[in-house]
Amino acid sequence: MPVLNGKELRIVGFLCNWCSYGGADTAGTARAGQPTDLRIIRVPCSGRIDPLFIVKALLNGADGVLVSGCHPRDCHYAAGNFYARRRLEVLKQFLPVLGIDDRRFEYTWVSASEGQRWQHVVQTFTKRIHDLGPAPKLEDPEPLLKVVDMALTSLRPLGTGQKNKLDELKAAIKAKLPELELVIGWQQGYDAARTVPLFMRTPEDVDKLVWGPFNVNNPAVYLPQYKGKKVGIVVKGCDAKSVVELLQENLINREDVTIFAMPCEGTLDMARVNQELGRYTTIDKVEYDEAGVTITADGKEHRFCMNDYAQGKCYGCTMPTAVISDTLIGTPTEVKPGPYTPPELALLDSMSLDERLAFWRGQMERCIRCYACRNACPMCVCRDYCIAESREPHWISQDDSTRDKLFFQTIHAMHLAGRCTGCGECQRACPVGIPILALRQQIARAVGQLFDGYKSGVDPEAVPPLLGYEVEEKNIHEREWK
Amino acid sequence: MRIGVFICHCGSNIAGTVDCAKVAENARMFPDVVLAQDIMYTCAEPGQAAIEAAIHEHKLDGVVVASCSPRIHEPTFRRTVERAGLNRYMFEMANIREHVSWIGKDKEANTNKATELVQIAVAKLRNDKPLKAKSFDVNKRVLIIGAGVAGIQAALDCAEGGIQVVLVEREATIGGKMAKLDKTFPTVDCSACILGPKMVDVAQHPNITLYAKSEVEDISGYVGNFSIKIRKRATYVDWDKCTGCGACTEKCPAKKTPDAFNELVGPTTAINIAFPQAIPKKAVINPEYCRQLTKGKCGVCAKVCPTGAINYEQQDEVITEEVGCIVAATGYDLMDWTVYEEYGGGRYPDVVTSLQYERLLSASGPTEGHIKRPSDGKEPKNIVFIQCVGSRDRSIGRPYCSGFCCMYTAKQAILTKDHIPDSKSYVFYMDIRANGKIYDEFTRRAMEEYGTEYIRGRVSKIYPDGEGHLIVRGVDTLLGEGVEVKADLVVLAVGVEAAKGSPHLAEKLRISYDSYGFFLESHVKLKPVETNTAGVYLAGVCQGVKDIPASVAQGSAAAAKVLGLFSRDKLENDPQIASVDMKRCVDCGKCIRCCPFGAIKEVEFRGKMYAQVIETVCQGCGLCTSTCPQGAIQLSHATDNQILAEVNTLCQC
Amino acid sequence: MKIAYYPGCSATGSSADYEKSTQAVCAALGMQMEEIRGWSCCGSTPAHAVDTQLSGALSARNLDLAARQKADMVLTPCPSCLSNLRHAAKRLENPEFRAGVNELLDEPLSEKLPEALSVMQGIARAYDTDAIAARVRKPLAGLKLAAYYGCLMSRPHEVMDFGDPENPTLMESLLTACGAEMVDFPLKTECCGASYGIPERAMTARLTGRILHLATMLGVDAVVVACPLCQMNLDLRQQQAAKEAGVAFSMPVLYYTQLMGIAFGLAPSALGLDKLCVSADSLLRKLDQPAAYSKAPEGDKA
Amino acid sequence: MSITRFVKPEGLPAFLAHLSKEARVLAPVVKPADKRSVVFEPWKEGKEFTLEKATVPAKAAVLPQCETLVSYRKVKDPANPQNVKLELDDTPQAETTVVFAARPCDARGYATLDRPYLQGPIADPYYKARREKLTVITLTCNSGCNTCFCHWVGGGPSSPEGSDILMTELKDGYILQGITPRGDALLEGSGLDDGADRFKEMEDVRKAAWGTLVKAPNLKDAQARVAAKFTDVDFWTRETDRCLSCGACTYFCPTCYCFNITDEGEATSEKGGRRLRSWDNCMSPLFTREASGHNTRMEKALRMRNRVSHKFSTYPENWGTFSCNGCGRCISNCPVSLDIRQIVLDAINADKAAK
Repeated sequence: MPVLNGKELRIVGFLCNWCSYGGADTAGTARAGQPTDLRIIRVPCSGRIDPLFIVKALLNGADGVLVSGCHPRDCHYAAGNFYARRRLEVLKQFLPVLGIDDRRFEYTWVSASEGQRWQHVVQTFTKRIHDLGPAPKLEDPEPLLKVVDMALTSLRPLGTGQKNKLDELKAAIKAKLPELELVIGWQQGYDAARTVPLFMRTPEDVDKLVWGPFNVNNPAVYLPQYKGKKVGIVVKGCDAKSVVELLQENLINREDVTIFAMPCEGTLDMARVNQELGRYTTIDKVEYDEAGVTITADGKEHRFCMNDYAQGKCYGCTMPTAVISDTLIGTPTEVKPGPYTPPELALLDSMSLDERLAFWRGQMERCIRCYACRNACPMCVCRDYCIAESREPHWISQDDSTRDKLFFQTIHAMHLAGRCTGCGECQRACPVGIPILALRQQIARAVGQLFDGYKSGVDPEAVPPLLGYEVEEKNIHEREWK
Repeated sequence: MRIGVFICHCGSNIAGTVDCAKVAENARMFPDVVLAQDIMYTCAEPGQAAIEAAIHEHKLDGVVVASCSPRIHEPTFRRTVERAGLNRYMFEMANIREHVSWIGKDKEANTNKATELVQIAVAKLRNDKPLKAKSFDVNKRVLIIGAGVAGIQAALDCAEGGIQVVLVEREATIGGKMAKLDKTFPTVDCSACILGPKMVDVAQHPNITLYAKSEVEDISGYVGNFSIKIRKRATYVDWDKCTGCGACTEKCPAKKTPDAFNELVGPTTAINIAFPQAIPKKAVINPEYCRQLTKGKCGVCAKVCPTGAINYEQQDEVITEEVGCIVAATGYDLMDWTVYEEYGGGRYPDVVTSLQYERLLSASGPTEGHIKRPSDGKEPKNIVFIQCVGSRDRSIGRPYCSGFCCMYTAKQAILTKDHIPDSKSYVFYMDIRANGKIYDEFTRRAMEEYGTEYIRGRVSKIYPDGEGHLIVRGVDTLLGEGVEVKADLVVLAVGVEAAKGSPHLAEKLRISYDSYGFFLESHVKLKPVETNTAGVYLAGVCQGVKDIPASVAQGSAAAAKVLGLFSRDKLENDPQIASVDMKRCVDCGKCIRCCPFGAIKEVEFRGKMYAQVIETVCQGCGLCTSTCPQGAIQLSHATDNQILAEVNTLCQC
Repeated sequence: MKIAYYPGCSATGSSADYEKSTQAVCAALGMQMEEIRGWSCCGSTPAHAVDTQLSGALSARNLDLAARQKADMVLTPCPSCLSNLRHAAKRLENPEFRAGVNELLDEPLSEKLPEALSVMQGIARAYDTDAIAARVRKPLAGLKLAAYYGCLMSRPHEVMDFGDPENPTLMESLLTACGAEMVDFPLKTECCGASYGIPERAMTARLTGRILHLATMLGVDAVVVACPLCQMNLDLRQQQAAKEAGVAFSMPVLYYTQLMGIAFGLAPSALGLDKLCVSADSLLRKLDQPAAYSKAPEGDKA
Repeated sequence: MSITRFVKPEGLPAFLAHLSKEARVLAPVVKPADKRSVVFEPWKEGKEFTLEKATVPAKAAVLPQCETLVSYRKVKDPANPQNVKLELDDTPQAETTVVFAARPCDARGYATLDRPYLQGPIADPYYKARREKLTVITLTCNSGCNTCFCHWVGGGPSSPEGSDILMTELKDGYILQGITPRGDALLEGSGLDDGADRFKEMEDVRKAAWGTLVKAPNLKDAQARVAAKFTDVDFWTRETDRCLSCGACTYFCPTCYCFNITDEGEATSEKGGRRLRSWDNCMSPLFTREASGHNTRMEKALRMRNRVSHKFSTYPENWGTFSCNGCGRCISNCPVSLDIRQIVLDAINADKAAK
């Protein structure tokens, strides 16, 4: 039953049963006139509203979504609206990166006695949505294929880490190996111009360990499956942040994990390296020097200087050395933090809302739902039961639609709110190179602004922001209904 | 699935601006709907009968009623479908009155909106599952916090009803504020005479375990199975041995101890019994003033005590009691009136509170009933009563009326005339609030028979005139001129606020409280003695200002609720609670961390760890369901699929 | 901490004694105060009744002049000036009001204006009780005094911020530091009739009579004031009050600065004691001080 | 002598335009990004295209990621809502399609899929409808690449299997050689110049391509060796330590053909419900999870064993040839560069090492 076209727009309301639904009743009892667009869905508590309901509505035809719960402190369940307030504010900051105008979503607090206030809220919000007009559909715009500008300046000198003492590291690992089931590191891949994760169980395995700009994988992704077993892991700075975040959520136990670390001087962006190498059959040799590597493939030489070919995250990296470690070989490098916007986020920032919608339509069309982005993510511990492929609950259909594919990316981004350490593995793993990191970077930026510069994966004791709340939020204030 | 849809006219409330027949017609096209009809009054007896008949005739296994707010009639219709043999949770409502017909006149838009609301109700219903309430046994014992008149009444009624009562009182004696009163309005009965017997009943009732000088330290558990930690404060007297003979009180050298029971009107001894009719009639030592406990040398009371009950090394003791439900009857305190500098801010001894005046009037008080001026002990001739000191005054954050001050001031004025026949009483008031049985007649007597001069106006300043009198300057708004009274004694009718520490106790009880500390009842009109937390009831002024008859009534009301709760051997929990699908849980612990009620625990099953919901503790807020990334924990009757069904019905582009 | 001084019109006229004793006491304490160059009237009572914008501009201009002299604080003896300066500062927080004032003045106000305080508050902030007691040469021991603040100095609380509006105690602490015994004077913030002394003489007489009567009943040696108008009503109109109250009064009414001056051992002439209608000789004799000249026609020969 | 035609590079767009008159032409299109990728997309007039090897094979031409098997609607009789009419529509949607510039390993994929989908006891009607309307123009490879190993498994840079036309790049243009009657018919109707005179040059170029390949190991007993390794779970565990069990290898593989069937949509809505067939991924635990939650292949090692054994032992057992075409996409697209070649070689050499 569609809305009365011409007269109404599709506005969905999520109201908590105890206060706001009661407030709407009070408005009704007082015969407080309101436009008819709003359709109210009753939920037990505003804490029950998963932000993904709102994204699902906005992506599938809703022109506006209004959420209302009890005033903070009045929640019938004590803390429901405290959690809701944080989640909904993060969602509101996240929507623009998708190309959805965040004015189309609003959350507020209305108590059961505030009938008049509810009338005012509905009238104001309905008028705002009518002013904005019907929401653009993801299929409307022509695909816009813009490319990330990787010409970046690094906060610290990038190099190939030739100075680190790999032998000392190997010795340290061999010493600890007997008491560990295995130690995870990197080894050379099927040719000299790439590395793959290495599982060291015997001293011979340890000899295969390599350290250098090709070490792109994040070994932390394997730790949750070994929870309860004694394992070791060799980490770069960004990998260590994933380990800390896993500790913060006790998905691994600190005493089970032995951490080996060395200062990292940056890693290569294999996408651009492979593109430069082009089609070749064999790698002849790879020479390392301080500033970069020279790869000779099928007799042809290719120069990869770190300043031009590093991964986006390495230019802005402020923690090249592991935040925590049991064995640190070499002296940690200090990086003075400076202004840095991740390249993917900079690209999105440079676009208007409509352009972003067109951009994501263009990008997500080629996604074939292989879920490498999810399985490469160290935080995705529930990958085997992911709601992207489940019927109980049934969030997404198996239909090959751009909207469902984009919806999965928002699921992943929202699930990472306040947890993503920016290791970039999701984007690196994407076989068709969709710049999905922009969505996670936008959420990380919003979380940073909302929670006093909170950074995930830095302090093992810190509680991830969306798993806690403050009664009085410093940076989240109720928006007036002008 | 076979769904029946019933569109209510609600007389003209809905039918006035919604074409109910059209909505029913549209509803027939919705999935699984086999019957859709409109009814004049669905909630009325014939309406409900029509639903029951339809369920039998069409073998329905789900019902949608489109009428008023589910907050009003969801329970009604659930019972209806249950009577017809259908599970009460295979039922959904669409609010087409408060949310549609009453808020707009556009019939076409309203009909379309009503249709859509019915459509999403049908969509949700198609995903609903029958739910069975689980039962759990009840510990038929009740904890009553606070032994004022309300607490005493609740305790006696529960005990009479055959229920074991654990009564906890923070002071050394029960009786609360009423025990401090000399007489009570409107009958001028002696307070101790009407309260005393009840206090004795409490002491002697076999079903009541009394913990005086004790406080509730911690409450855990849930309705039917609360576990309470009670801290018995050290009284330095072994109450089993003490007979209450009072020998120690006479001999105790620390004569300057402030007497809290007598509202600090007169001093008392470090070891004392609050008042003659105290229950339990046992001595208590005030550790801050007892010379033995402060300077380590005295021990007089230990020497004179015939039964050797004194024990200076006694420590606090924490006892755990298991109870099924709780009644909070923690009463009130007078607000700190010294914020009023204009009345001397507490610096003038002859400006006393009404409760202090009660102690002056009381025969068991420090002055044995002779009204004496605290400054020089003389008998006052001119006594001024000032009403609404710290009530109905927004400037100091006390906008509410405290309810019983007008009445006790009239009583005190009458008593003053009895005690001092040639005295003259003045009462500065704004409005006399006397709305009980023979209340107004009582205040009339104070004015006409006892010559009390009621001056309608507020007092702006009280100051000593240097000759031992207090100049009370105010205004008489009826005569429109300033008034000055040279008073010997000024009695302030000080406003009421929640007992000290109420907010802290509310947090332990997990009930909410308002900005003045009064506990929040479940519904101000219809459920005054219940709270939003199952198994926690309220009685007396802790819920809001009220006089003794109302407090006693609430005591009995709370007891009735307790007896109702315990009338069944087993309690049924609300089946709309969360449950974990072990197959999907990866034990990431997010739900355990965010549950406000600690209702989820980690369990081990075949070597792997999973989350599991404690069914009786879960309140059904659904926070865990929206926190679990993979939807392994679902709140029944509000599962992800049910809400998604509604969202997908609305947003299908 | 650079301090600017705003004397106010009465200082140069009717309350010259208050001005002299204030300067003397501040000098004795070593408090450098630089008079605001080119200060003007603060608008006193009538100005803001006529046009709040204009009266705001008057006081704002004075504050601005002080700001240009790099002053952090502006002290003024008179409560009425203090009230106007502080009310102006409060109203300037509202951007439209500030813009209006800027238009009225020759050039826009400087960003940050110094805080206006009474001299009494300035003294209390700069010197704690020990520092004042250290300066005392002639303790006021034996003197029983009643401090009278009048209605303006502590009200409204959110603007004046002068302690508890019903019960300010700053004068008590200063004079106790000088050795005097201060009684708890309940009518310390009652109205003295202020400028109604002219149109409603009888009412003012009744009001001042009540204050003087209570002071007399409390057996104080003098009533201490900090406001020129209160001093005038209590001192000058003592006979009218006596007629109205039907009781004879001879209650010296001194400025707190005069008493502090006495305690600091300054010469009576430097404190303008000769200006008092009700002579303070009895009080001085009590302190075995050389008698100040009585109100003899010879004027104030040293 | 097969029909041959020659076309200059500038003549390709016209050729495509000619083809797209009666058919949907799927051509490789570059998707610019930091990590550049090439995907097959319907070509329209004026659209840019490339002849590079596609990141995603053109399997979707015959086995789309998601297709509607059956669309169904329940129509209710307003008078009597109890009886409901069910409308079903299971006609396969197929469209004449030309895949332009596939590679021999892609084309060979079609041949690999044909066996189970067409030559089994029951032919899949949906697959059959699309396969019959498909014409494959394959561009032969002039050189191998680091992840290609088509020549290990019976293919080659110019293997004609599964193609209708083989196109080879010469110095100044492209020669198109008809392989199947459908290919010949298309060439004849294409209006291109004859290419017979360039035939010799074409063969030299193709032979040269073989020269660039790295020598292939002998995989003749790979089928037996891999089958023998079936019970050695440790072997598979060590081989798949680093596997993330995502779906990159299966979804990018031109010969993976497993699918999943789900119902979506609401029968009584106007759009009705649809029964969807979509690609399934045997590397994901969902592939073998039972309703009870039990999973026969809970560990990723067992899943990898299943994938490799299917391609190198069970499929050959049924159809006599490997079902892996050696296109190397499962290696180049794997987030941890897991190399199927390595696994097969390890399986073959494992016994030698043991002896």
